[in-house]
Amino acid sequence: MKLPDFLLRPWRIIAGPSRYLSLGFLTLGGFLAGVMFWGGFNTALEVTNTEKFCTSCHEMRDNVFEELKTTIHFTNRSGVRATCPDCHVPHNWTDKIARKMQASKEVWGKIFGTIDTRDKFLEKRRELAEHEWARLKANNSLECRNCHSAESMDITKQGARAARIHQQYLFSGQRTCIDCHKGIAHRLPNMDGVPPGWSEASSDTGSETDDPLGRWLADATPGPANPH
Amino acid sequence: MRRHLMLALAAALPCLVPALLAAQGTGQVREPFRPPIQFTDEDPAPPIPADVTDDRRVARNYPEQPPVIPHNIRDYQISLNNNQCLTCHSRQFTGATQAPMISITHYVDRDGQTLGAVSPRRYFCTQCHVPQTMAQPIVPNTFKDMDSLVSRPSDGGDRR
Amino acid sequence: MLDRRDFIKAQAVAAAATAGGISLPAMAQPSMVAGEDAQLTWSKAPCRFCGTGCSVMVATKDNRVVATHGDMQADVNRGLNCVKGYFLSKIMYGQDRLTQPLLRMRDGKYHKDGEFRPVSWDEAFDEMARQWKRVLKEKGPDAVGMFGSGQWTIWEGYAASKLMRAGFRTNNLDPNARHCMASAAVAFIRTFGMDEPMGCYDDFEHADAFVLWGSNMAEMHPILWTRITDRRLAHNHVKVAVLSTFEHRSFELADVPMIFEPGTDLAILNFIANHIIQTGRVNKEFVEKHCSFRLGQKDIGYGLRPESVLEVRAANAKDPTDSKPMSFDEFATFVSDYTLDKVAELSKVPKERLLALAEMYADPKIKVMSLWTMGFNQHVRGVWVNHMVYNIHLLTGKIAEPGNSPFSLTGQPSACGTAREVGTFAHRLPADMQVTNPTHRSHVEEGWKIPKGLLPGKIGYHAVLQDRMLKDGKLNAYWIMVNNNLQAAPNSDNETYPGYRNPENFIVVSDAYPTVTAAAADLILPAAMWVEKEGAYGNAERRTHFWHQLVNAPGEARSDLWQLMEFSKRFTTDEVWPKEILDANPDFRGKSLFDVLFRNGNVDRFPLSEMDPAYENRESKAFGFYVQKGLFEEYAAFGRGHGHDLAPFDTYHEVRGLRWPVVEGKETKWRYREGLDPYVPKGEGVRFYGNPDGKANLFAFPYEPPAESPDKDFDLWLVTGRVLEHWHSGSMTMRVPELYKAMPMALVYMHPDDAQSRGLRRGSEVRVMSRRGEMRTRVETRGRNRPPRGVVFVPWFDSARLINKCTLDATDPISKQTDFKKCAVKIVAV
Amino acid sequence: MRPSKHPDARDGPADASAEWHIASILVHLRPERSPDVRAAVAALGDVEVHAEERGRMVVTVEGPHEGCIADRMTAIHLMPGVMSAVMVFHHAEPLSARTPEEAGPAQL
Repeated sequence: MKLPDFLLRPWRIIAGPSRYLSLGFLTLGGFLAGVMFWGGFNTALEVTNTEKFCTSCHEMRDNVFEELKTTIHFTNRSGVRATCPDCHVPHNWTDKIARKMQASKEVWGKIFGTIDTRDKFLEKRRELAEHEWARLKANNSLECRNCHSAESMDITKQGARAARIHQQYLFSGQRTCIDCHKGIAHRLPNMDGVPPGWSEASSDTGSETDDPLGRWLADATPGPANPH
Repeated sequence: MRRHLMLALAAALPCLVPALLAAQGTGQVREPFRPPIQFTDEDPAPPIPADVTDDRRVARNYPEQPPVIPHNIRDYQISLNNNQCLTCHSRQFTGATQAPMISITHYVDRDGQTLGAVSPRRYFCTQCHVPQTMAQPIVPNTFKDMDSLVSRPSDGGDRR
Repeated sequence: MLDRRDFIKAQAVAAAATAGGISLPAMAQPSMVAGEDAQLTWSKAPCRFCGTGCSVMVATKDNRVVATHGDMQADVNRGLNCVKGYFLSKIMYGQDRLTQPLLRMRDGKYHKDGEFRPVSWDEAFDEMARQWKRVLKEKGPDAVGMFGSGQWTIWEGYAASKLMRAGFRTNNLDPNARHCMASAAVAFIRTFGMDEPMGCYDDFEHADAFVLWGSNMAEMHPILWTRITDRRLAHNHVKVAVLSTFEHRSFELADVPMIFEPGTDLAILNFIANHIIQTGRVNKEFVEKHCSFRLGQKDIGYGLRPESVLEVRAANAKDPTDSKPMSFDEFATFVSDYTLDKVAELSKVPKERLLALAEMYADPKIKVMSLWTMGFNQHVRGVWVNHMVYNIHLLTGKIAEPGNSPFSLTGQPSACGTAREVGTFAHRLPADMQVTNPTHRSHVEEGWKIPKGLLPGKIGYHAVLQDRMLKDGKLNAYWIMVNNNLQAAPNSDNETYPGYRNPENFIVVSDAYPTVTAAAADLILPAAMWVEKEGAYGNAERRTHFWHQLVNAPGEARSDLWQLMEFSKRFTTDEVWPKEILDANPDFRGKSLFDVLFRNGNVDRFPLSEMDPAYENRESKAFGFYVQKGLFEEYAAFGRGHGHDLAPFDTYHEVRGLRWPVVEGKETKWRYREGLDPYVPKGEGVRFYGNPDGKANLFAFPYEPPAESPDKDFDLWLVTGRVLEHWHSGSMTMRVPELYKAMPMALVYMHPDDAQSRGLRRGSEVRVMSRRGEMRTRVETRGRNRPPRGVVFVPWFDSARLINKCTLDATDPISKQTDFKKCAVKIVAV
Repeated sequence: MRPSKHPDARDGPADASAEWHIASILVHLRPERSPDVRAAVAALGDVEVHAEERGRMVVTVEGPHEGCIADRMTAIHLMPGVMSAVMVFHHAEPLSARTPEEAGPAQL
């Protein structure tokens, strides 16, 4: 069966030998073009992987970045700082590309202004937080462990409380960082129904349970997501 | 850390000396009396004192004095959304965290009725419980609690 | 045999038993109590600190306070205290407690620049009397003054008012409540004809929405904050709105948080009034029946010295209190140009937040409680902004009923009870009477049994004017009681300190601790504190509460009441009263002021036998009659029958305070509403009986900018204020180790980016400099207060970091209250 | 108050022999379960029941260091029938005879 003409012609160009260009040019030129493309692609990729880029949107700058400025990940004894990509973009390449593609949802959000005012952001804060909690729960807080490795943790330098809890839950593998350290960098959303990491409820079914362990106030019904 | 302590002590010295001078105790006044602080003093600002985070409980001066917080509470969020103190100190978590449970008085509401969980009026812990810093008080306090006042040896009536 | 260990175990059991509310069965009793020396006596007393007025139980032993706890039976706090309240038992035991009068002397005689030497009370009062008489002879009563306090007990303020007005014939008596509640008091009188709120704390348990106007209640009124938290967290329809020029702890409970540009609260309030009118939610029937409208004077200056450029440029600086009637429609057009867009742009508050706030007031179904203190009162338009919040409550009729309550919180424990109700302001007489009103003066002269025409009619020097007159040498004999004004007054480097050290002046300070003010005085008188004297306070909800003397003051410290009355013995009427009055009333001739003012048949009416034998009372034993009861009953006579009724003296020692007017033994929770307030006749529904026509006045005022705004030289707003752990200038709380270690020094709280752009970081030592002065401190970028860019906050509790050297002495021209919340500074590394 | 140690220096539980700790604990229990709660408490040793009324019991614990007091408190807390056990009073002093002044807590 004969392919239609408009397909055949490009196939002939591709499959046939080059009439004018030399083999050297094609091979070396292709190689160099590949290198150029790959360098350019990754440079562009890395430009979008900086804090300056993330906070160029006021949604990020005036909300979560503002909240980060007083926390320990921004200012601490040793000056070792975490920028947005360190926690929110996976470091190894394949996951990074997957996350970059997923980021198109964020571009959509920017264009249609899903969180362009403080109140809109506060409405969605719980949902956005849960995305990150779930991601970190799934990869066993990989982004935390990129800098804080349990093996190199010297618990004699920690407070007595911290040392005991890390031994009991972290080193034993029962919990991962995000189970207990929610809200370490940004303000917490409405935490109704989210139990603290060290309670039994959070061990089996992941962070979202209907058990009202997170509710400790007498006779107060959980309110709507309160903007804060 | 040691440097902090030395600096704090050095800075506090100029105020301490007159205060000691002015320490009249109960009756007699040192001549001439020199007040501890003058309007025109322009002493340098000592560095911000470090927090006390050694987890050692400080005894209370009397039963209902709220205990001070012996651990670090930097960036702890107590708000409409979450109460980080209660995530360790409320009844159901003390087993896992070994944190002392909040006193039973916090379960009593305005009308004296004991509730099943924390009474909402006690929600903001830092209104009564405060952390401490390494700063040493400039003016000592001669408060005596009820035990030390009564610790005279008993009159030994019963010779059993 | 009960050894020490068993005794401590018994003590442990007793503590747990009291905490659990268990009564120990008799058989366990002996094992707990080692003998009578372990016996604690518990008595009630109001807390010594803020205007909330919590009640505490105080345990004393061997003439010392050994413990306190929250008083379960008091409605205000129901067993709770804040961290300061829980450490009340330590405030009297700072080691450097003043115990002897100290006079500046050189070669055995008083000298302005001499060193402080201990003297006896007689030597102290002799020197004081000599100075007072010298000044009275040279310059007359206008050169004598006193700076009192909202922490005076009711009778101390009353005795001081009698001594100054009837004794020395001057109105130069002003309380430090001028810095705290003057704007609120003046706005109350101009709106309702009577001072003090019409609601009470019970509104907390009824309201559906709370709006905090520049008030950080989480730190400044902690127990009232627990009642708001209780209400908010137990009912999810309840909403809390918090407005402030910087983010603070009260934002943790805020459903509608708003950071606004300093001074634009005027515009926001006008917008809310406009919103209520435009959306047709005005309570027409209420407004017609109970409200009248007035157009206030605009461009009234900033209360600076007359020669300053802002005063000269102001059109109506001479008569700021003028106003003329207007109709509702004129009022509507007046506020109509405060549209949502304009106000959002001016105040920098997002539109949806402004609308959410306006709806809380406009929606008739929402019961709203507005709360404010220094954010509104310490404001160059403090009276205006108080009027505007009453406007929006009156337009919607949401007033004087459970839950609907514009509530002016009070800073000091007795700014209401003493300064405003007793009338220790330069323009006030007891029970809301004014010094300029001849009928009021003669009514008081009758009550005090003093000659006709004795009381001076000229308004005396107010707080800031006193400092200026001291500096200019027009005020030369000055007595400061129960306050630390050199640390509290604005622009202290240029006005207050030069005034105190002016060689022509003789400055006396009565205080319990050697404060910065005492150090700059010429004579220091040691004062008794809190439960070392019988006292009475009046809190923010018109609740008068008493306490007995529980312990004796150390050394020769005496209460302010004793000092005032003892000092009055040093003068005879011939030395202080004009000849024509003495000629017209010969039988007053040759009498001592003590006899005329305090042994006048009223104050000495009650013998010592009426005192409660269980408690010491040094003043009454010193003067031979029940002084406190006499003063109180003479004072209460002015208010009874005029809507300021106080209960009989002895009742107050039994109950945990009563909210006046107390008619037939029943306290009044809500005023001006039929059925709730006995003074509202049947059938009226609501009557603002303070005004002759029974109507409340709504005032229309425009937005006007603050006195000093940031510019290129001084590029930051400075806001000053308090912190939870310390009371005012820290003279008591900085001497409590736990409170000092919790908050040891005053830092400058600023935004991290502001610090970075100046090359600063957390912990950098800096100078906070204004056009008037500077102070040194450290930068804090992640503290409890998080200012936006362009604003810094510095608390004023630290006697070694005097931020009031930088503040501006601009005041509200009507109330003369200083604006401590807005001036321009720059921050420079040291 | 004990001189404040260098914050990084972690010391183990205070050396066991020198100190005597006493604490009183308020226990909330179901009134109907009080007999077996009393028995369980008595079984702990170094623990004494002092008073009981309408579901609340006052218990004192003595021991060489606060670790054992905390263990006993948690043990009581987790007993069946006990709703909560809360420490109200805690006092420590070295075993050697010390003058009363030193014994007072939080003396400067």
